[in-house]
Amino acid sequence: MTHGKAVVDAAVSHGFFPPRHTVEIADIAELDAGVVRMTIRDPYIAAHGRPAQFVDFFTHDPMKPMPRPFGISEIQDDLVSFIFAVVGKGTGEFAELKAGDVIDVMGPLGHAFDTKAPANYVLVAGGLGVPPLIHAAQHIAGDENSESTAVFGYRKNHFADEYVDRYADRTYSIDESEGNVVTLLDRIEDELKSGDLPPVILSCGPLPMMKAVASWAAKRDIPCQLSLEQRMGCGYGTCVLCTTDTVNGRLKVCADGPVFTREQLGWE
Amino acid sequence: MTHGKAVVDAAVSHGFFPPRHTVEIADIAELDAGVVRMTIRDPYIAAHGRPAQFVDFFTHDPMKPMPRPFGISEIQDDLVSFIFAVVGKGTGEFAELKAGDVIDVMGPLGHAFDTKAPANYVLVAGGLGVPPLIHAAQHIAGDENSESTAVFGYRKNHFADEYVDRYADRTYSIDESEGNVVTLLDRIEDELKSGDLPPVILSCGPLPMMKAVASWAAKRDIPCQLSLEQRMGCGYGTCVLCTTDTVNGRLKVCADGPVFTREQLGWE
Amino acid sequence: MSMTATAANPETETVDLYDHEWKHPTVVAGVPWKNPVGTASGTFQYAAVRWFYDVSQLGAVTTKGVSPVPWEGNPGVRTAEGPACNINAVGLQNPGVDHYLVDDLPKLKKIGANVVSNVAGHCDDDYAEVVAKLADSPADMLEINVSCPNVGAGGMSVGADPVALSRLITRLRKMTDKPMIVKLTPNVTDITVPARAAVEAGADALSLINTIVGMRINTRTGKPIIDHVTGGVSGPAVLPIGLARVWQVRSALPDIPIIGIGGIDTGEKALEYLYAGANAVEVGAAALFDPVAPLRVACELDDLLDDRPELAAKLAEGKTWR
Amino acid sequence: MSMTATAANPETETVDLYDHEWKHPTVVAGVPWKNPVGTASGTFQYAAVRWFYDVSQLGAVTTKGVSPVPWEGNPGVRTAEGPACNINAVGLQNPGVDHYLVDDLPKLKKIGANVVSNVAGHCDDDYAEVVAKLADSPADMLEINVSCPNVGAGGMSVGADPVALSRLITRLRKMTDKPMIVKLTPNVTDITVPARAAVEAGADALSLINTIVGMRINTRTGKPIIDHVTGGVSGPAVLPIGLARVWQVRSALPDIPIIGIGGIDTGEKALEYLYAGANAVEVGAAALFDPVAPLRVACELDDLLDDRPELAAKLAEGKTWR
Repeated sequence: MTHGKAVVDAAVSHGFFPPRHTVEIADIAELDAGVVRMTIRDPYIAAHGRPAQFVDFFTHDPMKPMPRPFGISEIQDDLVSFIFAVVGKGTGEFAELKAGDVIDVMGPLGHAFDTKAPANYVLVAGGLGVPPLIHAAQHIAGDENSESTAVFGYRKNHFADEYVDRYADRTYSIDESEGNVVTLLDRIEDELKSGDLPPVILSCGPLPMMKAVASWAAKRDIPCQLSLEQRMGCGYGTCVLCTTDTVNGRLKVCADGPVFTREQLGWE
Repeated sequence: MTHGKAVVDAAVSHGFFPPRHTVEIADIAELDAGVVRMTIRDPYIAAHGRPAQFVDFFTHDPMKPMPRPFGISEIQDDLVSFIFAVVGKGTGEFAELKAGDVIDVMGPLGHAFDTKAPANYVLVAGGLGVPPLIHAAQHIAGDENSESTAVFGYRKNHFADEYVDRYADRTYSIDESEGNVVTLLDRIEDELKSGDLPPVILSCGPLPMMKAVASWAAKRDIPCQLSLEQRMGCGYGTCVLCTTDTVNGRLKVCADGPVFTREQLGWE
Repeated sequence: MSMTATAANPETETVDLYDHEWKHPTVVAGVPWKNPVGTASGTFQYAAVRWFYDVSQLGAVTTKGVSPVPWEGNPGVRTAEGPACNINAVGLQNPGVDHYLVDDLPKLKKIGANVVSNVAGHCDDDYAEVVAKLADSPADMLEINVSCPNVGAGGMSVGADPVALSRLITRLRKMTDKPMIVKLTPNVTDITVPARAAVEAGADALSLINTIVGMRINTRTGKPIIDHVTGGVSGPAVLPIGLARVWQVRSALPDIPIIGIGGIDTGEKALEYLYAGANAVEVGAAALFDPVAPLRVACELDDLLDDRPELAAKLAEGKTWR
Repeated sequence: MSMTATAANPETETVDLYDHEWKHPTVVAGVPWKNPVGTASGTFQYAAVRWFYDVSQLGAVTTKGVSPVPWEGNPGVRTAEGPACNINAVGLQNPGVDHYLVDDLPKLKKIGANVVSNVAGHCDDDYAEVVAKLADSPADMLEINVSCPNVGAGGMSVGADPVALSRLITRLRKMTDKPMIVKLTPNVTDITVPARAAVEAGADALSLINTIVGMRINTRTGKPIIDHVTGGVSGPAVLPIGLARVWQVRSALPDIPIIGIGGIDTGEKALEYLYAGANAVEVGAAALFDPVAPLRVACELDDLLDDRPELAAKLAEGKTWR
């Protein structure tokens, strides 16, 4: 991967953020039907990526030039992992790649969850919203002043439990046969309230789920940070194609977010 | 190469000509700077290809959707060879392919040289016009009533001599340090006239060269068939993008040609 | 990554291509099509395509534009490649309507094809002369190509001049009862203006889009690749533009039958046009890159419509999604 | 086949990107550019791009269109992908000219960038208000975006209405001596008509093309992907269309400075525009897919011009190839 390294080194040595560059795929595997975990070797992203930050991925097909942004799910040494769903032809192409293949990426992009305050971070993920929360668990595991409680909801298979289990202090998960993440939050409400550390919710998932989580948090006055998704044009804030309405106006999901507080979004 | 075979078999079993299909590259090598010889495994084209017929090649890059037509240079069993120049990004991509890679093709297309009459076929090629004349030599070598005399002109390296030498009864070649194909034709004029078989010129190469050859032939009343090149849109006669002016009007190079007689072209 | 992934939809090119039984017909201006996929004019020559498949299997076959007398078209290099597109400057070369009436048309009708005869002209009289001859022919539909440079529109295409277009279509309408499609050029400010002019003058259907003006330059010589300088862009690149034009015309004219054209090389892209409001589609440039592309698109679309019974039912009744 | 072959020109992305010394300047309407490559409006936000390279290295930086007051733009999904293109429907979201005058513009001037300030408006008064404020600013050039829907042109873009365009540019011309570029929309029948109207009303230069109207449809829902339905197509797919428009305008107006825009993502494609008659180019969508694309194009073009001394000399004098 001399090429990718040369581009990154040139940018960094001139004081700039690395542009799009080519990296090697170290590992790729299907976790569940249509759910893929991909690991790339990228020292720069590995060194700088924080939970809820994402990376632009580019297909090898010039007919599909737009970036596909994926949230970082784990970082180990130079290796950075992602979990994504095969939702179209672009992600379908990614799923066909093999370890040793190369891929173009750019990142890390966006703002991370704020996990500076000592807290019991409640990591609430739905479906393919799991990556930033696995990464948050990993990040918080390195912080002796905080702990994490994973609350993961799935449609069917609990495909990400084994990854978040590596780092979270507690993992609760549920699938549609039994309920959703709010079902779980209700169950553990007393536990969260009685803990030594104040709970802070970090969440990512489908919009209705996140709104329900924000509402649950609002009623209990628990701080809540939400990582949004939107169709993006660039991922780094130049095109203003991925916006969300906030109390401060229409903001860019990629560069002003993807993390917004419940208050910023005005979700009750 | 099940796929290519399935497409071809389906078409043929229904009485149709095979559409575009995927084949394996059996061999690829650089003959000279920017000159590549590629061999594909294609039983259908191998069985049906005749000298001056060509095959549409397609890049793997959907940004370059148009066919690149290459003349057949040799056929051995299921293997069909081509010689082409790297003149742009499409041919540049082909040159990067390796044996074992696949490529989309369609053919054989166009009309072949007419070599039915017993004759001494004088195969006059310039530069990258060599493929159909190597194939003509191969074809004529299998006809006990005719013989062939190769007259090849190069800019510098005589990269195709070894291929035509396999089949031609005589090979003469020249490069720009010494002259051109007309220089050679002048040299062997007496030999051609004194042979047992009447000479018939088949030619392919740059337009000025072919016009010079046609003029040489006209002055000596030697029949002359010329295989033309033109930018093509489809290669099979549907788009009418590759035309040449003839005494019968503007005709399609791909489907009415690529072979035209000197008389059809009205070249004096 | 599979090397074949970018090839011409190899995964769908199976034996079914030649034995497909059509499930989802459409109706365009009262004319039944066995499926919603036809060829686009200028990309179909029966003498070339007949070797590759039974063209009567298509919803319709739109033949190359015919003029009153043979036209030689443009000299020299007529084509260039652009990113995901072809640029063509044929100049409407064709052997003339008389040849068409004794050659392509009877041959296509003999095999049972649904034939749309495309008509070209450089002035109103040209069109009238061709339509007069086609009026008594076995052609199933006429398609009037109003993108040619026209003396009656000051050298511009008559399709870009609503007054000239109205005058032309009004005249042609009186000459034939055959369903008459007007093929619109996208090289206009507001395509709903010529669309409305054509319909009010008597067009039974609209087809769109024709090609978009484009060019390439050889950076070694600094000169245009095509001798005519500019040509018409078609191919995958124009898909979003064609879709938007069909959407706009359908929004302006809720009832007129529309044939969508532009960048279609899969059944799924054809489906986008149907959702945009088309009754049928035509496959153009894709056929240059694989002769069986129109048939493959028809097969793919036919299967995609299995899962969309509401859309399929509307098409079968001559109605559209929007 | 190399897997990297389709990546963003990796072979040229070397360290030179950050240490390039410019050899071939151009002049646009009297303003020197250190190279003929700028950014296209709407694809450049200083706050986003500044992290990736020194934007003062570009020939010019064209900032996002500013309006008299902040605009929120369109809600919901604003973008879709097409074959080799992006479709955008931002709706000209921007924080307004007052913010621009205290934020982006001074920051860009502080680092020495050559700034083209793009101006947007929904009526003539909007444009006038912005131009009045920019007239006394350190902006190097103004670019008037006449593709916005305009109440003075009946909701159409003022760039598609030569009378409205002439009225607008005549008014703005009186307000400033700054070099004024008019950015033309390609969504017109004959782009030379608004081009001539703009120049006769006092435009110092023209930039073209703006985006082309397009759309995509989700075949699972049958609905448009973008909430605004249609958007503007840009990216590699539009190259041949942009080239043809530049060629046409240059043919009609031999002396007006032209900035070519549309589908440029390599130095070679930029070169095509220069051969078509442009004095300079702007790189747009390519910057969405790689922030350094404009700089890379500038470096590639600078090297390509080494072998084209005649063209380079003309550009340096403010002249063009054609």
